[in-house]
Amino acid sequence: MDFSFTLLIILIPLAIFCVLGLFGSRVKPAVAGIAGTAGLFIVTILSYYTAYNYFSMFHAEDGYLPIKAFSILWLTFTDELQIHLGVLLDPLSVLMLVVITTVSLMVHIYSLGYMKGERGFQRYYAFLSLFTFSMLGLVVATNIFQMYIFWELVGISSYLLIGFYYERPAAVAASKKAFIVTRFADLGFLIGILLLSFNTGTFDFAILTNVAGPVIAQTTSTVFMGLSVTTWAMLLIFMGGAGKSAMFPLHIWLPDAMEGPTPVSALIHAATMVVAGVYLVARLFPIYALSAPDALEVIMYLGSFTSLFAAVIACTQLDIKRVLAYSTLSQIGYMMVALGVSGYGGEAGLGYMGSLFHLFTHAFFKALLFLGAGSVIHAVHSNVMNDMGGLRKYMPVTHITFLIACLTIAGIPPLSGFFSKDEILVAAFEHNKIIFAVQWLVAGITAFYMFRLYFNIFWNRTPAFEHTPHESPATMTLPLIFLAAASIFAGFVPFHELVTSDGKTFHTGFHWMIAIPSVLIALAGIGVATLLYYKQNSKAENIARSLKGFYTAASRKFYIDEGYLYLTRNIAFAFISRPVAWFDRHVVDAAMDLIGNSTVQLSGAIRKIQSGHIQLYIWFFTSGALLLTLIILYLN
Amino acid sequence: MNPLLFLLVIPILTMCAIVLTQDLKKVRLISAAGMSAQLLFAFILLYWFYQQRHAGNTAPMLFVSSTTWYESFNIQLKFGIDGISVAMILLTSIVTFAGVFVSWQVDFLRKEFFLSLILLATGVFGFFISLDLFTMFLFYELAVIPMYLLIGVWGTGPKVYSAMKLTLMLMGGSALLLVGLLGIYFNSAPEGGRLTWDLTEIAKVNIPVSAQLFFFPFTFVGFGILGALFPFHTWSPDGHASAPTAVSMLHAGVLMKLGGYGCFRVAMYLLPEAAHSLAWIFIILTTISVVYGAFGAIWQKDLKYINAYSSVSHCGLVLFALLMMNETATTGAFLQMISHGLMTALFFALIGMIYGRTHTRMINEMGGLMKVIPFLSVLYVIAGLASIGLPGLSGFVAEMTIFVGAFQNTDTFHRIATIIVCSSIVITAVYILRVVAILLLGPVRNEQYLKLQDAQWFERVGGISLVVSIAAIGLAPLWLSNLLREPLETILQPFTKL
Amino acid sequence: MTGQKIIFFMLAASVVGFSILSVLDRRILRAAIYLLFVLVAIAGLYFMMNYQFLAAVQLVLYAGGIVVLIIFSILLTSQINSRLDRPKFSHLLSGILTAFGGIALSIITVLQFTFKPVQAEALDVNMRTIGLHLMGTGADGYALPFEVISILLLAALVGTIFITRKSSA
Amino acid sequence: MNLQSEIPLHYMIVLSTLLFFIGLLGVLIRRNLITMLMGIELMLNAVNINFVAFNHYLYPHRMEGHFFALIVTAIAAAEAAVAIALIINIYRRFATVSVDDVDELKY
Amino acid sequence: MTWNSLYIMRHEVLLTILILYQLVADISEKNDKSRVVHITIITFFIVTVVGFFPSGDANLFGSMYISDDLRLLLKNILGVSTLIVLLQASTWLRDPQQGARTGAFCLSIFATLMGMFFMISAGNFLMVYLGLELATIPLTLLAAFDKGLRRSAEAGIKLLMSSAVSSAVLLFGLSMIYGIYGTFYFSELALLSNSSSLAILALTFFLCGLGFKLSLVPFHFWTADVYEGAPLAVTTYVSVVSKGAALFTLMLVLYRVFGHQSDIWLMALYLLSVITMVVGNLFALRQKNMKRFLAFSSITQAGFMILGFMNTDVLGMTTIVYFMLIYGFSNLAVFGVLSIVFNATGKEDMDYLSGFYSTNPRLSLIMLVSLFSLAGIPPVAGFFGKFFLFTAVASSGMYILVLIAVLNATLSLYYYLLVVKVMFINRNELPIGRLSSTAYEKIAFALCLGGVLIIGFASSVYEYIESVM
Repeated sequence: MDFSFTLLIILIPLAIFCVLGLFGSRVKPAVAGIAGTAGLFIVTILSYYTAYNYFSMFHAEDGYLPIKAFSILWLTFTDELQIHLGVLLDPLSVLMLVVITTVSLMVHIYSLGYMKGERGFQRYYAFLSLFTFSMLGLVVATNIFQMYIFWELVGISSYLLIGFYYERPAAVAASKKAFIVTRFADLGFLIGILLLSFNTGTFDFAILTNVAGPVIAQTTSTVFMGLSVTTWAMLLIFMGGAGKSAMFPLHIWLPDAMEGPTPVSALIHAATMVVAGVYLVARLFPIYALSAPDALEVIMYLGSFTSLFAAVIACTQLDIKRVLAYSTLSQIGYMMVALGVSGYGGEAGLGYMGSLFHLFTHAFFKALLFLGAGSVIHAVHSNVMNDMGGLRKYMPVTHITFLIACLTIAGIPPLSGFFSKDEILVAAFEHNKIIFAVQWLVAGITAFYMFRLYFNIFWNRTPAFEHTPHESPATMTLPLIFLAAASIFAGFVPFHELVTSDGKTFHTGFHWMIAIPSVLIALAGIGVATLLYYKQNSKAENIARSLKGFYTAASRKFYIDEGYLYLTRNIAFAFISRPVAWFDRHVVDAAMDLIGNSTVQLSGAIRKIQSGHIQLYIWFFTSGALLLTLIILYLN
Repeated sequence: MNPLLFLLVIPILTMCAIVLTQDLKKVRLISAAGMSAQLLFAFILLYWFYQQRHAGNTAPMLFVSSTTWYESFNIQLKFGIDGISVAMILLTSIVTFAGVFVSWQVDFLRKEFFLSLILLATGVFGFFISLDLFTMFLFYELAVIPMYLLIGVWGTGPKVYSAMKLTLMLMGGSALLLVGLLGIYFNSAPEGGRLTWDLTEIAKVNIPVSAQLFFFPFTFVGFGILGALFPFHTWSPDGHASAPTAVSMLHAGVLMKLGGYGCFRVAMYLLPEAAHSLAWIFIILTTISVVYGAFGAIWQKDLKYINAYSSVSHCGLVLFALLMMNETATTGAFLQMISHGLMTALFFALIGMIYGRTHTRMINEMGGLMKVIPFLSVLYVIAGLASIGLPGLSGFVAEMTIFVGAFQNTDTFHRIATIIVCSSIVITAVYILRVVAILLLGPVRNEQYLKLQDAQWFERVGGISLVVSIAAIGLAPLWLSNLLREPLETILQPFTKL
Repeated sequence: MTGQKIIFFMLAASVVGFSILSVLDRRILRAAIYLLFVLVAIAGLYFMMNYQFLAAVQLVLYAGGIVVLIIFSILLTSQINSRLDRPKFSHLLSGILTAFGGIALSIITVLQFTFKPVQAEALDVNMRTIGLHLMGTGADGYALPFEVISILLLAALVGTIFITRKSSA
Repeated sequence: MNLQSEIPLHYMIVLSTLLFFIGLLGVLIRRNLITMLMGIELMLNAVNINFVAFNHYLYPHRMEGHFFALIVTAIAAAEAAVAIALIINIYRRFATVSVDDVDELKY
Repeated sequence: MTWNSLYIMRHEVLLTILILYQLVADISEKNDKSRVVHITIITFFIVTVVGFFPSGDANLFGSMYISDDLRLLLKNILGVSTLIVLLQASTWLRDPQQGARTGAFCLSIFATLMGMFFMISAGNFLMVYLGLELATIPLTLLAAFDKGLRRSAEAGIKLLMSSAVSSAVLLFGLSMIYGIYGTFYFSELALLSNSSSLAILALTFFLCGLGFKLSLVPFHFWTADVYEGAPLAVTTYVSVVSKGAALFTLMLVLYRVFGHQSDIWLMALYLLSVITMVVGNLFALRQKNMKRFLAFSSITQAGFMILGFMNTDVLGMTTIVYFMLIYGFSNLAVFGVLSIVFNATGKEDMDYLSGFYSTNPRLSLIMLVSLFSLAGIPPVAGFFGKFFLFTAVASSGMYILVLIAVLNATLSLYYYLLVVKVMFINRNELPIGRLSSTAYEKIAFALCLGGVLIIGFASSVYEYIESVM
């Protein structure tokens, strides 16, 4: 069938953005909100429709083929290197469509309540639409350059949304940081694209990821510093992904990004944008798997380390949004690991499948967590755990949904998180035992810090609220409920029949040997958390004190930010930019001035020759004449 | 008569009208009308151009007309345009148009101001349409010299110093240029025949390489100085800082483009072998100026200085791309010229408007303007995003084309240079966001700014006309890039041979 | 050593000697007198080369005219036998250097050169030929210069009068 | 009688050259306008000697040198007259004819 | 002598008549000179016009006097310039308490002009020398014309002394030339050639003599002092007309007489032009007195002029004449403005011009245009003049010289812009009041501006000059 209508999925948000951006200030806030939400509702319907049609088009057995629903030429570089803008439909992109539109819709609805009465409500919705537009454009990209284009757009819209409260210096700083860090990563991405496209002569995914195609078939002859050029290219491209997905060491922007409105964090920094890196790797997976395995190794170790590292930090944070942010890091780490351990095709592609499966489920439960946290914050007007506690009485819906989310992320069967995490662990186990061990441990830590969070919010001591918190309005609770449902049932989606590394479905059994230990460690984590935080007590402090240095280090995020700060402020600025500015003024410019001034000085110096004495003049005349004669005689 | 002459006639008529009119109110109306007509005609010209092309006229230059001027030197009044010139003319007319509106509130010696402004524009138009080196040079100097009065009389700060410095450095540049041009002229008929100033004729003959090697540096540096080639760029910060708004716009937006255009049209086009063998020197210089300008911009406090340094960086990118000597990079270079022209014009316009309100250009004295003057601030952000290279705005298209083009040269030297240049996109982001953060965002630093009023209608006209063109190029770049690409095939012939 | 030689050397010696004296003597009136001697000696040289007319002009115009003029002006502007202050050493030095340099240069170049006299018989210089030439308008006719000089003298005359006249203003 | 055999041309030229530069010396070192004038007269006379000598020794078939000398003499006279006038003018304004004092226009 | 020959010599003849008229007028008209001035100017205008009538080539007085289209053109250029000078001087001449000067002034002017005419159409070095003296001696008197002023007297004596020495040197050179070649007639000299060191010495001395009139460095020292000391009209006259005459004479002699010895004078002029441009610029850089300023600027311009000699062919001569023409108009315009200012205020300092534009826009625009023309800025004629000169230099492959010259042009732009700055940019609470200009001055300005603005674009001018070479 004809999928060209999918173009609307991208265009509608764009239209909303333009309308709200230009005329938003003219209309009433409510109108803008409704309009945005309505528009996105349509988009969501459309994407579901697309998904349904797409998956029902093929028979699962003989696999899914990519469909280029739409494509126009946008810019020509060289005869073969051309940018097309288009819509590519394959399981991966369809999956992402569904995820993004769903979460985005939820956030839209949620924001109606959450952002009520905020200054610049219209602007907020305009930006949301802009983001949705760019994210959708990113996932349906038909070629890597289109992806880069929307990649940048996503970055900028995230910048705008983080800095939504532009009068708050912290928000401004955070948005700046986010943009610059990701921009730095994108530099790698760009160079990677340039390398890849120059070597392969194309941007198009269809050609790039064609297993039988020339790109993968060609054994990259040129080797640079021990690695093949393709490997370099893929590593650089992954750098971009790492930036967006906040992999260590480019993760620093994500926690700060929590300065933005909470729904934004839910949408961008939990569910959608931050997984763009995963999406990128998945999109180019054939190349990684077949012609740049070294790069894949790097991805695996990086992901694994990040997940552990983030989990540890998460245990120490007090700001609930930051806890969630670090947990996001850790979960994305999981996905990366899964990709890293995966092979191409059939059973080998289990990791790939698991990764995307986890992306899918994670989107729901992490969004849920954030929105729940948002609702809490909305109630108590604070992000810090210490101001919370015992909220279960006041806001039951939030409480229940939050609990579900925590269980899901902890990987308690039969919630969705369990299944997706299970796949990943299996894949890791088959590929690399150490990695498996790490991820298994991380699972426990995850459970621990999530329930630490949970108990600190909803149980524990009840502080004195200045005004009693109350349950959030329906506009906020409905999305919570929906997402809760989603995170319960998402696990039963037959993923291995839908999204696999080679588009062909494969059969995966259930691995008791992996599942049971993972559940056990999760329960263990929960248990510890219960012990420490169910009731108010000093055990936690004791433990923290007992491993003082490590604890403070962790709570200070291992001083990474300070390091970067030093690097930028004291190296880049003080040692390059300032000297350059000085050099330009006092050397280059001074040289130019010197020429002028010295001329004037010289003229001042020789003026005295014109002394006013006739005889001197005559002397100059005659001796000049004689001298000239001499010179000419000499020259002849 | 040749339709191109309208490009000269319209401004000249406008100037006459300004001279003749008596009341000062009318002056700006007249100039606005004139420049609007010019803009309109530029678009008509574009239309005619396409018409001709579609009619299958494949001549490298269209609307060519030549009348002998100085028989004994074989100087001709030869005019003609190809895609590149058309694009440049469009750019110029847009910027001039905006410039007139932005300087709506000039009231000191208003008549003279608009006269010299339009005179400057006339010089630029003449430069872009002339195919005869002599005429080209004439218009080149004609465009440079009104700058002195414009800065000196209507400028701010150390205007006399800056004006003198700018004029002398540019004239020094044209001094070198003159030597180069004379050299080209006297080598334009190596195997006998009539010497000629005619670009297209000279391009046909191949000038002896020894001569090329001698004259290429003169020509390239001569134009390069106007293109803010490191280390001859220092006129730019001071000049821009002191110049009145519209002048900064025209100068950074259009005049600096003359440099790049000339470097390509004269230096490289006529002296290909030398260009090819000396390119490495200038690649180093331009690479330096790209990064150097960006880093220089980070530390500045004065809005205009920031913008001047970023111009150094961007124009360095232009020259760099030209020196890559392949179709893509060259297209990118011209895209960058146009994009930077519009962008920086917008920047200077906004800076002028902000300065007109706050009476300071020091970013650390301002802050939180977004709350006070949202319209201007939003435009400023857009300009900033354009110069960061955000997709959907012109900057992205240009830079990407340049990078891809530059990447076509496979040897390590070019690769390293390219990667260094690429890194500028990060540095650019740093200083742009720094400015945006300090200047526009955050709390309002100074209470009395709270009662500033937002843009007036003429400011809106000026600003919007620029933003629209930036966005237009950014969203649908294909027509422009094809327009620029189509003549390059033939022009770059010699380089592909090498 | 014929008579002519003797006469020539006497004249030459007097020319050089007196000129040096007139240049160096610090009593200005004497200097003027020495100048007179020089001029007369030069007239003698003209006689030797039997350009009697020129010699006569030399005597009349220079000795009779200019020197007298100079003496008058000296009397007007300064007392008789008032001694001039001696020249500054630096001036003296530089002047002498230049002078000797010039002498050396010119004499060397002149001596290097070999003059070739024409092989045509000389026309005898008498008043008639002089007159014919002076009034001639054809080849070798000097009517035009003659007229021009008259204009020059006229202009000089008028101007001089204007300058020296006690100005009413 | 022929002079050529007796006294070679070079004698004359050397003589005139000496005279010329002595005159120049006078112009250069005397501090008095009038004596400078005298120096100039010497120079002109030197030149005249040249003309006449050349005419008589080398080109006796024409009288160009002779007449040139004649005209130079006349012009010298005019020049002298004008010079005297100007000197007197100076004397009126500056009350001196010393060169050193006539240096108000400078730099 | 026939009527025809009188017609051929009409410039000189008519000037003689004018001179005689001055004598008569000086005696008859005692107090009120304005009628004399009117009549003089009108008649001289007629003379100038008559000068433009064509007359074929001719050699008179046994080819002691040559007349052809080129020489006619040169004379006419000088004639027109002189006319402009007179027009500009008219106010100064008519000013009553200066009454007595008119006759003497005009007479001397005409005498010098006549001398220059003779220099130009000389066919014999005797005539060159005569013309030179005739053009110099009355000039010294003119320089001393402001009888009330010490500086004027000083200017006069300085000019006389140094020019006397210079003409003596020139004569020395001439005498050597006579010794070598045995003739003064151009027609005969043009056939002879000699490359002995004596010939070089002779030629160089001759060059120095003319270089003095042209005020080339190091023969230029008199220039500034005389320009400053002399009355403004005289300064104008010296800076344009007598410079032009010297240049033209030099050109005619070098190209037409010593054309086959070009290698000698080429070298000499190369050196002279470089040093002249540089030194002239350096001196001009800091001048505050407009007259001195223009003196040094004119020295620099002289340096540019002799660039043209680097091409020993028609191109060279053409560019020289062309440049001189443009320079004349530009310089005259500048002096015109100054004379109006001077007549009104008696001030010559640059600073007095500050804020001039606010009160006298027209005059300052004229000044602006002509200064740009001097600096060689398009679209005014000066640009073309300079450009073609450089072309001439480049045509003989001397690109280094071109570079030096162009850089000097840039440097000169600096101080021309200084004047512009003073007039346009400097603020001044009490600038010079609104000045009115008489009809004569208006005509003068019209002529100058016409020249400055049109010559460049009307290529026919250049081509005409080229055709008469």
